[in-house]
Amino acid sequence: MPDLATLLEILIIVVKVSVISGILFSLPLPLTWIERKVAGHIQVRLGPWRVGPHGVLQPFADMVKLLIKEDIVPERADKFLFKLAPLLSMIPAFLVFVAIPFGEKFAIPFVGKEITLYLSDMNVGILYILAIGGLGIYGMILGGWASNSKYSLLGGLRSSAQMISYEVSMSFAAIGVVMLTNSLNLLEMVRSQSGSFLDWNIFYLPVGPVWFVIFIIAALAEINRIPFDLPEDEGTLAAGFHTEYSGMRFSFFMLAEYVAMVTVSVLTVIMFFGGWNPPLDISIFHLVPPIFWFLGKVILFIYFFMWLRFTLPRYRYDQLMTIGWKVLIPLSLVNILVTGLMII
Amino acid sequence: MEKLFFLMFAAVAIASGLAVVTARNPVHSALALIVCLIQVAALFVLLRSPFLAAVQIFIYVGAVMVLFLFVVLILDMRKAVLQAFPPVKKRFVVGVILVLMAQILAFVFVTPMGLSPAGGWEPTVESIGRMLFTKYLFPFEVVSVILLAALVAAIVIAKERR
Amino acid sequence: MSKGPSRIAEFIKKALFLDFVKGLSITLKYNVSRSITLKYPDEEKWVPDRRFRGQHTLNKDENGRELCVACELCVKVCPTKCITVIPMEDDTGRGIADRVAKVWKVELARCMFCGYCEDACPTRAVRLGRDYELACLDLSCTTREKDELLKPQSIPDTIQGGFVVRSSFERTPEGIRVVPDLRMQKKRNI
Amino acid sequence: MSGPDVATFFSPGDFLAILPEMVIAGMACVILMVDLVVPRTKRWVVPALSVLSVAAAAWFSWNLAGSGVSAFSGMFVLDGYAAFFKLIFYIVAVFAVFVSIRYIKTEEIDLGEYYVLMLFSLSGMMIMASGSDLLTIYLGLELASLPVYALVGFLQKSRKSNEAAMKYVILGAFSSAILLYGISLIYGLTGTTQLAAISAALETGAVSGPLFTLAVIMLVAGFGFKVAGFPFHMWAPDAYEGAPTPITAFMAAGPKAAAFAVIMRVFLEGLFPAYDNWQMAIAAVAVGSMVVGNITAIMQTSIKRMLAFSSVGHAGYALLGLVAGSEEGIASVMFYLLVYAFMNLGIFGIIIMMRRDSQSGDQISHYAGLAKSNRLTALAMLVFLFSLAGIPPTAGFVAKFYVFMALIHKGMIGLAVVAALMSAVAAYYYIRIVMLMYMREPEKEFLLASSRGILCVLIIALAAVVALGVYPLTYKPRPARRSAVGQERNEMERWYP
Repeated sequence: MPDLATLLEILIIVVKVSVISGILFSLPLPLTWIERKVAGHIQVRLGPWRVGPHGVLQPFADMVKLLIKEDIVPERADKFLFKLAPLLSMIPAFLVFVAIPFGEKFAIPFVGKEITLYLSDMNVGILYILAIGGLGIYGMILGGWASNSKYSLLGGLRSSAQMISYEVSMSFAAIGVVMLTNSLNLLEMVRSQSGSFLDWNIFYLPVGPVWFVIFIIAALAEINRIPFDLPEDEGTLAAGFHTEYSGMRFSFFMLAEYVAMVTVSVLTVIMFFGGWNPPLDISIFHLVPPIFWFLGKVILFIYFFMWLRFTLPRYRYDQLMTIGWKVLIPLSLVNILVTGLMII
Repeated sequence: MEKLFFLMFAAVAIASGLAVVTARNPVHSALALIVCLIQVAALFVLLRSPFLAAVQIFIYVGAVMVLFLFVVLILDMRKAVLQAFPPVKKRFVVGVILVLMAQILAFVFVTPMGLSPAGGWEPTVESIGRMLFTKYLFPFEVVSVILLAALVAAIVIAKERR
Repeated sequence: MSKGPSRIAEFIKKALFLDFVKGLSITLKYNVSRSITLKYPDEEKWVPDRRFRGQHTLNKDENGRELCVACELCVKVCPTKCITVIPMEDDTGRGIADRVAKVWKVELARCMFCGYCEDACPTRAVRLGRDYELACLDLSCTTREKDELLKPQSIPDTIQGGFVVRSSFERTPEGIRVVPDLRMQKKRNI
Repeated sequence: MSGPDVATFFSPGDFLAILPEMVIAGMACVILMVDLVVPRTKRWVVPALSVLSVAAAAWFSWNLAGSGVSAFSGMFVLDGYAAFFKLIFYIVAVFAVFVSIRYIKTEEIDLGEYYVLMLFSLSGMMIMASGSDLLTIYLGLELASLPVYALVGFLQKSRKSNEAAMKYVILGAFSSAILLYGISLIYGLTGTTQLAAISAALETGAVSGPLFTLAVIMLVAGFGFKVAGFPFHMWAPDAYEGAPTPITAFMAAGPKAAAFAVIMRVFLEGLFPAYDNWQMAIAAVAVGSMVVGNITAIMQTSIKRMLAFSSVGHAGYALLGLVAGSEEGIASVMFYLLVYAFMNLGIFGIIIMMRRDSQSGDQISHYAGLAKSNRLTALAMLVFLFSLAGIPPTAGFVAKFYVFMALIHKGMIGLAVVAALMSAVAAYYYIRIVMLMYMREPEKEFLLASSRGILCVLIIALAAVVALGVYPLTYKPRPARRSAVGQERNEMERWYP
């Protein structure tokens, strides 16, 4: 029989896991609403309006619709993989959050017990995130293949080619940040950026902004968002890899996509924008709990991605490959050299 | 506890390894191989080498197998494979593999594992990097030459001439 | 000379993502600007100008007599053949002449609101009005009979139109309707 | 941030030790770039540069030879043994370049990468010969074989070449995997990959049991693939037949000799204390190779396939020297490989000469009546064939003789008898070609694609085969010392070159 302290520790972990996964599961609800609102306003429309005040209940209506929709499995599909693919896409997206810290420590009021705002303080954190995050691609490839449809297959192929091309530069960007902060650990990364905003990696001139640009572009391609959403290019591929999916299975893909967007925003904030450090090292800013700084920055980035989505047109497939191989990778290599020289 | 985990991962790894060989659909084989590689990564974690585990997943599962699947999907090998290997002998093959595996396992359990290879250093990223550039500098550089040669070879083979 | 510096400028422009910034700033401006979408049918409704061509209406003269003399010119001129007129003798003073329409029917599902009937009408009896909420749930409502057409439309002719009014959306047992509150008028730039 | 000092792991002198390898690999990169800028009319620059870089490497090797330096914390050694094998590789590489120049023009594969890949392979073989750590050896092996996979498939238009490359790659990868399993088991059992340390660990007797046997079997299988010994020789005939002929010659003499260098180093330096464990396995492979190689060779109609099987047989003879396990055995294998390189390149030089325009020269029947029109070529062929068959006074005879002597001195008379019998079988198919050349009337006129390069190779090879047959290198056998491990190597240094 383990003693009470151990039990408490286990309980805390269980609570943390359930809180995080609960948040992640419910995340698409506000995010779809926000995304549609942003889309509407950028296009001088209103966006969802009718379900609830300002349409806030629209995602719930969508959810109900998805839940009661008929679950269609194509006759000639590979049934097993077809059913497995949405899960394969979703699970890695969730697993990534094991290594993501949301802050240092947090004291529960009245009890005086401190809990850490992360699940695991991995010393290979960034590597873990890149590795696990890369697994989500299998959902797309296998889902596209298992659907036994031309559009889906092409979507799957595109996503795999895209992912291979951009994984390299994304990892390079991660390596660059690792070189700047001297650690693979995300906590260490944030700690090394404490101070004013000038200590953030993005302001590590001249290489910081370049790494940031490389990372953002590669990450956009990795999570299949416009301008790189070729795998689900509705103009040419119906809906790409999830053409044949309906109902809950489709919503799993959507869920994974939104979680991936959040992951990338979080990573950007941790890697380049000082995590939960306030922008200026003054006492007023320290009154605000760090988690709010963190969430604020993350939300800014989520908005940024949505903003981008409704500003830029989709790239052509060959342009996508050109950007990946002929621009980003050489640029990353040069930048690694420059970073190395700067550190020395 | 640790042993239990080891057995679990090892069993799944072996089972999925078998599935790689026996699955008739190349995509299923590839998927089984992915499972197998992930299990091996888990074994690395048990061996206190999270770096290796992450690298294993990153490179093998995240990149190599994606490329592999990409090629498999493009080639559409389903028909070709079914023609090349008549499915009759499957049971026989599985039998042989199982026997060989049992033998190897028996060997592993019979033989006492002697000297510990770990030279008392923590397998952290830093120490791995340090090792690569000091003790294993020569093999490391040879690997780079190999990769260059492989690159040249691949381009020569694949390039359209004239 | 012309090529070198411009190419460099081009490169700098690309490297600094100036085009992107331009595009993003435009979309940001739109994002914070007012939406042009009407909150129709919940809160707002567009009142069309008089020249608007909506559902037909049959006019009467100031004495309440039907202006239609069932001359069937509208039937002849209608390109989609959606109007049916059956004349009859009636000297009770229902119409301005002793020939009135026994049946005056328009099939809205076929009508394309070209307004030829208006032009053809010698007595200015038929006009295309300003009702545009024509959607319905079954085919019965796609034809409008004389009785309905003779009723005045929801927006009186006296109102100039061309503005947005506050409205309310009402669900009644007979169906849904949008009730405009014609007192609250506001101009809107589109 | 504290760690062991860099200086404990390597010094500038270590880089001096790998200078020849660095020259070859570096020049390969230079040639790769030079090839891009050389105009079509000056294509000779590329092979010339290749030969020059081999010569430079040879010069450095000569100056470094026998220094006995161990570099990179014991991963790389520069002993006489390595120097001797490097000499073989240099000869093979230069000869291969010479015989290629005209051939690759005929086949329209005149790309600079051809020579570059050859040089990469050469650097891999050199690392193999000098590797004294399983890790280095494995990497050298890969570096030596990877370019060869591509070279085998260099004839893009030929289905046979593509198929051969495919088979070679797949089986090569497979064998590498087996080898790696063996290496990892050895590492698991002994805790080291350094041959000397492995030997020391084995000396203590702590390492034994079926798992060790398994590891040894895997090593034997893995290396068996590389030297194309029975039953791991399946790839050889197809690869030899499909490959461009100069590459066949290169493969048969170069990487094979490198594999032998590695086998002998691994088994006689690293695993020598476990001699009893591996001796039977190697002996089985050797006998199997001799029997299967020679008997299957009889049935071949394609000369390249026949030579492939004959090379399987020769691998069997060479392995016998390893089975003997004595210094005399080692010396005999080294001598055997040197001689084999000469006669092999010689005979392939003639086969390459037969390839012209539409004439392929691949079939044995194509050689009918060669002696009538081209007396000297036929004579050279005769000498090489006699040497391969082991008929005095050619070098082939002496080489076999040394191997048999080594066996007999160790009391393995049975093996020697089998080997001698198989030599007799082998003589049948070699002499059959001689008979074809001299006794038959030519079916049509022979047009030989001779070039200065090939003639040069033929003359040197012929001279070497005859000279080594008449004045063989000799060595004085001394009582073998089985106890001290390091001594084994020192003994080798004393005798060769």
